[in-house]
Amino acid sequence: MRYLTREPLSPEEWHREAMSEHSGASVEFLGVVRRLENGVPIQYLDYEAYEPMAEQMLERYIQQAREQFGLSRVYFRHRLGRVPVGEIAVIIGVHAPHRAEAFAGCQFLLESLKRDVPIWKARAG
Amino acid sequence: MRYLTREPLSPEEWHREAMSEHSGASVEFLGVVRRLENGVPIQYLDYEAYEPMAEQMLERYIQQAREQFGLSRVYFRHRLGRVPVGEIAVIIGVHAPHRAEAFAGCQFLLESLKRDVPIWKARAG
Amino acid sequence: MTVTVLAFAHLKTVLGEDTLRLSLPDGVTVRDLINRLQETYPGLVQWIKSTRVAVNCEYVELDTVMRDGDEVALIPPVSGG
Amino acid sequence: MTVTVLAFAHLKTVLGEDTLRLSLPDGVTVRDLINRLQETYPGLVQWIKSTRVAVNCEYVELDTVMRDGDEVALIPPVSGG
Repeated sequence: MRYLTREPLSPEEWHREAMSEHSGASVEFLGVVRRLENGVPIQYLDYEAYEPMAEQMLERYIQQAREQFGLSRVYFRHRLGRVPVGEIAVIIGVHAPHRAEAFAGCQFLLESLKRDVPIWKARAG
Repeated sequence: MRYLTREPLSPEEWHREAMSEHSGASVEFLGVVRRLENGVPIQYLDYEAYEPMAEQMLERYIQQAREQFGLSRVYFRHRLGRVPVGEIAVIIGVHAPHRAEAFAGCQFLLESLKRDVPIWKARAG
Repeated sequence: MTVTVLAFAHLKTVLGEDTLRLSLPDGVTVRDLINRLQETYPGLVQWIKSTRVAVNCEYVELDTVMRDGDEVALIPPVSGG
Repeated sequence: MTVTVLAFAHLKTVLGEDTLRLSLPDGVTVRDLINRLQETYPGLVQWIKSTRVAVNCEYVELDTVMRDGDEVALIPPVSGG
């Protein structure tokens, strides 16, 4: 698996990525499990995925984002399994020449994930 | 000076900031000096500011962003003086309950900076 | 022909399993398969409007004709991120 | 009364300094001051349309009346970030 993992996520790997000299903008999104899920206090969320399809769709969306927004670099990781409150469920990082493309590219990937990629919050506990 | 500095910027201080349990989204923008400025290769940009006014405006915009987008935390730093190619000129980091407010809050601060805050690229060299 | 049906999230509970193997006549469409599943699993009916179908990891329309060996996934509204 | 005028970015070159101290009659507006500066520094004329004015760290309209001790800043288009 390239974009999905059952290990805890940290943005450090992404932070070590060098930026191209033609990139002037870096945008990073972190999605973190909140204490309240639909108003109810929880300890964790369990994520599941249809893994081969999710990986294939992510690969395709990332390629599309690179071309459409001129992204020089993309980092995408989604954690599966049990994710405790306060820990990272998803990281999306992009580098682009200018700020508008960087924000648009990062948001495109996040909205595509939320709309189409077969990953579910299977259980809260 | 609170938001302006003549020292090199690193997002590490921001990365160490704990997230509230009610925040599910973190968005970070880094603006970096590019090799080409208006098509011409450069080694650095020199930034200058009308410092007291810039600090006061940033304080006000950050307060407005906190209220308008429900941001639980904001980090803003702009470097002044000589900034070599590849180094960070500005960092804007925000935490918010949901992704939409996090992106909107970060972009509001960046657009406010670009439009109104008295900071200039005084020289390229 | 034989197809594999995969269920995810709450649809696993509805079907009682996460994987079914079904023998179907040739020429059957995704719509035919869904109708047959709703007959066998009446609990599926209330969820089917919000369910998308993927065949071999691609979202498909209901009139797609299935082939031997296809992997058909029932995809409830996704909630990643 | 006396006001201080601050120039930034390329306007420092136009005025030849980054700080001017000017004695003005009471009741003078920002517009009056700008007109007077354009007479003294003709190089300013081509830039004045894109220049905003701040008094004591706040952007102001041209009909703002100045007071003794005001700090007036000539703010060319900003380019931070």
